[in-house]
Amino acid sequence: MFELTAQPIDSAALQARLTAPEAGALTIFEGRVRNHHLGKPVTKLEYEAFDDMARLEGEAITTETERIYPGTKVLCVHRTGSLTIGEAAVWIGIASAHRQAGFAACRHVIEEIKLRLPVWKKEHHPDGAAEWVNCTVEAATLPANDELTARQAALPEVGAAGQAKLAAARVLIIGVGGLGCPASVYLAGAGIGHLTLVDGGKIERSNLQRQILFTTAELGAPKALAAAARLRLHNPSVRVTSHEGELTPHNARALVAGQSVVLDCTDNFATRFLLHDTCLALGVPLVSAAVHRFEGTLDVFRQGHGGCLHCHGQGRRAADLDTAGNCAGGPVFGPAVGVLGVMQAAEALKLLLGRERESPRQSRLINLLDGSQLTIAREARPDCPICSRLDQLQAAKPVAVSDTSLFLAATGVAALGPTAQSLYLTEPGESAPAGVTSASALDLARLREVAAAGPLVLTCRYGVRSAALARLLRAEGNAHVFALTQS
Amino acid sequence: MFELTAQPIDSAALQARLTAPEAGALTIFEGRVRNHHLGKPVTKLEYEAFDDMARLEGEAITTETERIYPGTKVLCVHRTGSLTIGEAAVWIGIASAHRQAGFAACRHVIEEIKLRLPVWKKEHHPDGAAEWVNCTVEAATLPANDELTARQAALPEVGAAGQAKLAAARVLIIGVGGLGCPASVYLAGAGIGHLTLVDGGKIERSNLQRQILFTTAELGAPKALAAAARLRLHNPSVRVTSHEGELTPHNARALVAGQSVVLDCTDNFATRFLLHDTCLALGVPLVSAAVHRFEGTLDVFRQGHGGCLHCHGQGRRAADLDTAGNCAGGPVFGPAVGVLGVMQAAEALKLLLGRERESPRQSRLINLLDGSQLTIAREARPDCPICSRLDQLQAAKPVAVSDTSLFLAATGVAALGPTAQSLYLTEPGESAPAGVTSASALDLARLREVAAAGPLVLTCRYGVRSAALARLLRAEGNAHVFALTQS
Amino acid sequence: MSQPFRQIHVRFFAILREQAGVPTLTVESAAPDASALYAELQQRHPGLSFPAHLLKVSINERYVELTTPLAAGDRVVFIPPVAGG
Amino acid sequence: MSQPFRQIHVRFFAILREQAGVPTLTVESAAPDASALYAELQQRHPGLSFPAHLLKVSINERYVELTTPLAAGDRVVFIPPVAGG
Repeated sequence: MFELTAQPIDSAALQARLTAPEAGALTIFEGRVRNHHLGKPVTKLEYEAFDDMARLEGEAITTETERIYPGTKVLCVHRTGSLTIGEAAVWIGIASAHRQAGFAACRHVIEEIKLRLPVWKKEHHPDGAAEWVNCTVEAATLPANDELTARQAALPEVGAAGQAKLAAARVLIIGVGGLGCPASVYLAGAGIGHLTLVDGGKIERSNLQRQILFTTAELGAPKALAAAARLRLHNPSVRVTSHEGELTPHNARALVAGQSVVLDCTDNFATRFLLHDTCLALGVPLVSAAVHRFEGTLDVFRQGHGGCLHCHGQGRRAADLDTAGNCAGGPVFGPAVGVLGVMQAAEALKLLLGRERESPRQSRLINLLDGSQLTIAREARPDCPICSRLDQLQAAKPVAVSDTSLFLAATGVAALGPTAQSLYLTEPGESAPAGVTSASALDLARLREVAAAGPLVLTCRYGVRSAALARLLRAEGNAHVFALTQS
Repeated sequence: MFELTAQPIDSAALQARLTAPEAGALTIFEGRVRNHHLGKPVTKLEYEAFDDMARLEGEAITTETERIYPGTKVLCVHRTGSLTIGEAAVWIGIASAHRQAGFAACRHVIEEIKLRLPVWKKEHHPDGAAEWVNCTVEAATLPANDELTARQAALPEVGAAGQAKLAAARVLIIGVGGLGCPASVYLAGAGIGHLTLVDGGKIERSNLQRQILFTTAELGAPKALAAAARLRLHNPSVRVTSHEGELTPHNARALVAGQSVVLDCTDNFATRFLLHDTCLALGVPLVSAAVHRFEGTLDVFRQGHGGCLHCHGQGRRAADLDTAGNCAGGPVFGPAVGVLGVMQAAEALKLLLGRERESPRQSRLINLLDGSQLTIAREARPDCPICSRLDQLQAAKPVAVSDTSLFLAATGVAALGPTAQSLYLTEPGESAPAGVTSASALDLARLREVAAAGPLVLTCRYGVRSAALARLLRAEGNAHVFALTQS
Repeated sequence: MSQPFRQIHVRFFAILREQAGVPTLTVESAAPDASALYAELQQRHPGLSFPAHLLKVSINERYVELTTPLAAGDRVVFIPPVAGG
Repeated sequence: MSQPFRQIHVRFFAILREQAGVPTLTVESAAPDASALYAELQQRHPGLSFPAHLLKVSINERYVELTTPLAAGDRVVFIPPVAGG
């Protein structure tokens, strides 16, 4: 509940209204008039509100907060009129069963109030002068060369001009998990102007192993929202927008349009394909990473610069890949997603600074277990059904389906067709994931037999054996044998 | 300030004690007795305290909080005795100039109270039964195989046995800056038993670009303390000790002894040499990283496994290196320290899991600008004055000097001597750092002249040209030409 | 694509009210959107110097884009950076 | 390396007090550290069944390790999981 009042705020009376036998935590924030601001002495403050809209907006904020943090009861009162030093201008109280939700909700309300509530304050100084805070005082002190990014701007490869490019940039991050957490915090530290975070998930205890923006205090909170709050605290001059939901064929174009760079930090192929095709169609550079256990791949996809996701391993369908090779929910080495996520931030910064050079034409395979890095050229195929026919992709209307493979089919991908077989290759002593047809990697006779019978897709634990065997079988004349990779 | 009381908590009276004209934010948390806990109805709670110690520990918590969040004033009161539903058991109030520090400090106090304050509560149920919360109710639900690390323990390379090794391990991290922040948070996420953080610095605004454990709410706080607080919130089952000070010849052996692995996350050669020699002497594996702008080096040093820091580029003195090649305070690309720091965590985990294999015998050079990784064999030199004479190193007494080069000289390093010259190589259009003697990398005639005159040390921006020229000059018969590298 | 003239109700707050010298006014305008309307208002009230790119706008008590089309009878408020709390 | 017997003051709280049946006691013990002392106390007070690995220990009102050596006259408290707040 939100109220606007011209009367002094009575904290005790407000607290009493939040008493409930099931509430174990009461979290209160009071914003008071202080005797100084930005180094100048202050004698009093005048608060002016756009009453009707402030009430609507305030109510929207408290209602939204109760939805984001289930089980919280929110009461917020904002004062108007002339206030002296020490008087409360805003009072926020949260009753909740647990403290984590209380702190998170309380902070959410005050941040939103600061951002959205149509209330202005006029600051009076001892010399009789007065000025509108935020209209003049704070707007004027917005740091052009922020000390926060000074050590980066001092790089000759960045400089003041490069720093200005970063401040003007918009970066979209799809997925705020093991990759998105490190990627986004290094981008916030670098001073990107506007970050948009998209994730429909909530924070679980098993995420904390590798999702470094979160703590046990935020368990259960929406990831996009909690990450945005942390990033704003990390670098308040970065604008952070959170979108609590998944990337879908309905919202993909709207989210990608106007972005300077997009980061693919997802954990499933359906979203990966959709994001790739949307970025390709709209000409927005995409930095894509994927991790399987100790290993990861890193790709920069740019319209007209090297091969696209479909140039090699054609005809892959997201639905098939998600069955065979998706690592969402599987075992993962924390530092592997960490390294790949930070590298995504590095590639995004290089793109924004015009320093990407050769990276768009290569895939990088990084193995944290043996410490190796493999670089693979990713040339464009002149006959690629997607990137050689961009006009079709651009003309494609967003379709009302959630299965991306249908979306891809609709835009011209030659699917392998219903006769294709999929095999997971195992080594002696290794078992395949449940529900997947497998074959021994050593049983070449059987593999040749299956390959001869029709289209065949091979996959395996690290993608190395399947790639080698696919090459072998193709070299033997079986043109339709493919290996799945995760990018 | 902390107080223990058997009287009902009077929120209004406590709030009044926190009023100050310079405080713009008042953040309050009240923990109240609620009518349910873990699904059971509750009728009342009895709080029992170990009075003397609770007062000491409570005061330690509030004092520490005021140090971590400079400018905050902390008041905390904990109730004892029999409480009915709705009564406050704990009250925490923070007065601060800004809301960020207020929220962070308030949360810090309640989390530490929950963890450290010797207070116990007995829960009474409607049927007359009573039980000690945390002793029985919550202790029983303490996860043996913590869900937090479940996705890592699911790796066949880790498993329950590997996870137990990590939980039993002690890792020492020297430096909680650009490298130590990512390294420590991934180790906390991995479930290391005991982390010790050593850093004498305070958080500055220019750190936030790359020091991802900190936010604008902690500016001015001691790094080791603030990092420890964040890591405990990230994974409460990890024990975190902070040491606010630098590594010195006086404390080095005591800090390193008993550690399972040590991480070198420092930014100067004096500390690096001291740490390396101490780890070598005590037989503790060391994971060392150093970053210059966009590039970094990664080394795992282990007694008897490959070359040590002195096997190659002998006779280097920390004081000279810190003058010529130290990057503390210089320009740096955030993701470069990020990637190297996460890789240090990876190498530490591999060592603890017995999975390090070849890494101790190699140096890895990683370049975030061109995306390359170079692996260089690091063989042991049979005549290395340090690692071939370990007995001398082990027998060396810690010396009472702050200049590590003297420490090294005392342990047998053949210094280059006072006639050695040091040159920073520049390319056309590039200028050398202030106070450093430089020469054009293209002026081979002059370089030959200087090399012929006596011992010569070359350095340059990326270390590539200096290494190549040193090789060339040595091949021409100048035996005493060396190139500096950062590890 | 010239628009017909229609009545638009404008309200100013904080620094804008002081710069315009009036809290409210009703104008006859053909401005297609709020952005064009603000430019018109700056013509009429030369004191109204607050830079347009720092403004937000509400129409009928909802935040909208500066490019949202205007309709007859709309209540338009130009909102300088807010400072609640 | 047998230790001499010396006086140690022990205090119990919460569940430990209920299990031991007494709030405080002074023992003559040769236990080198708190861990050994707890094992001794479990011999004397069979009700003291709370698992040692879940305990923390304080000596003279400071948290210490279970392996910290004991000295004559030490005030030792075995601290079950705490529940402040």
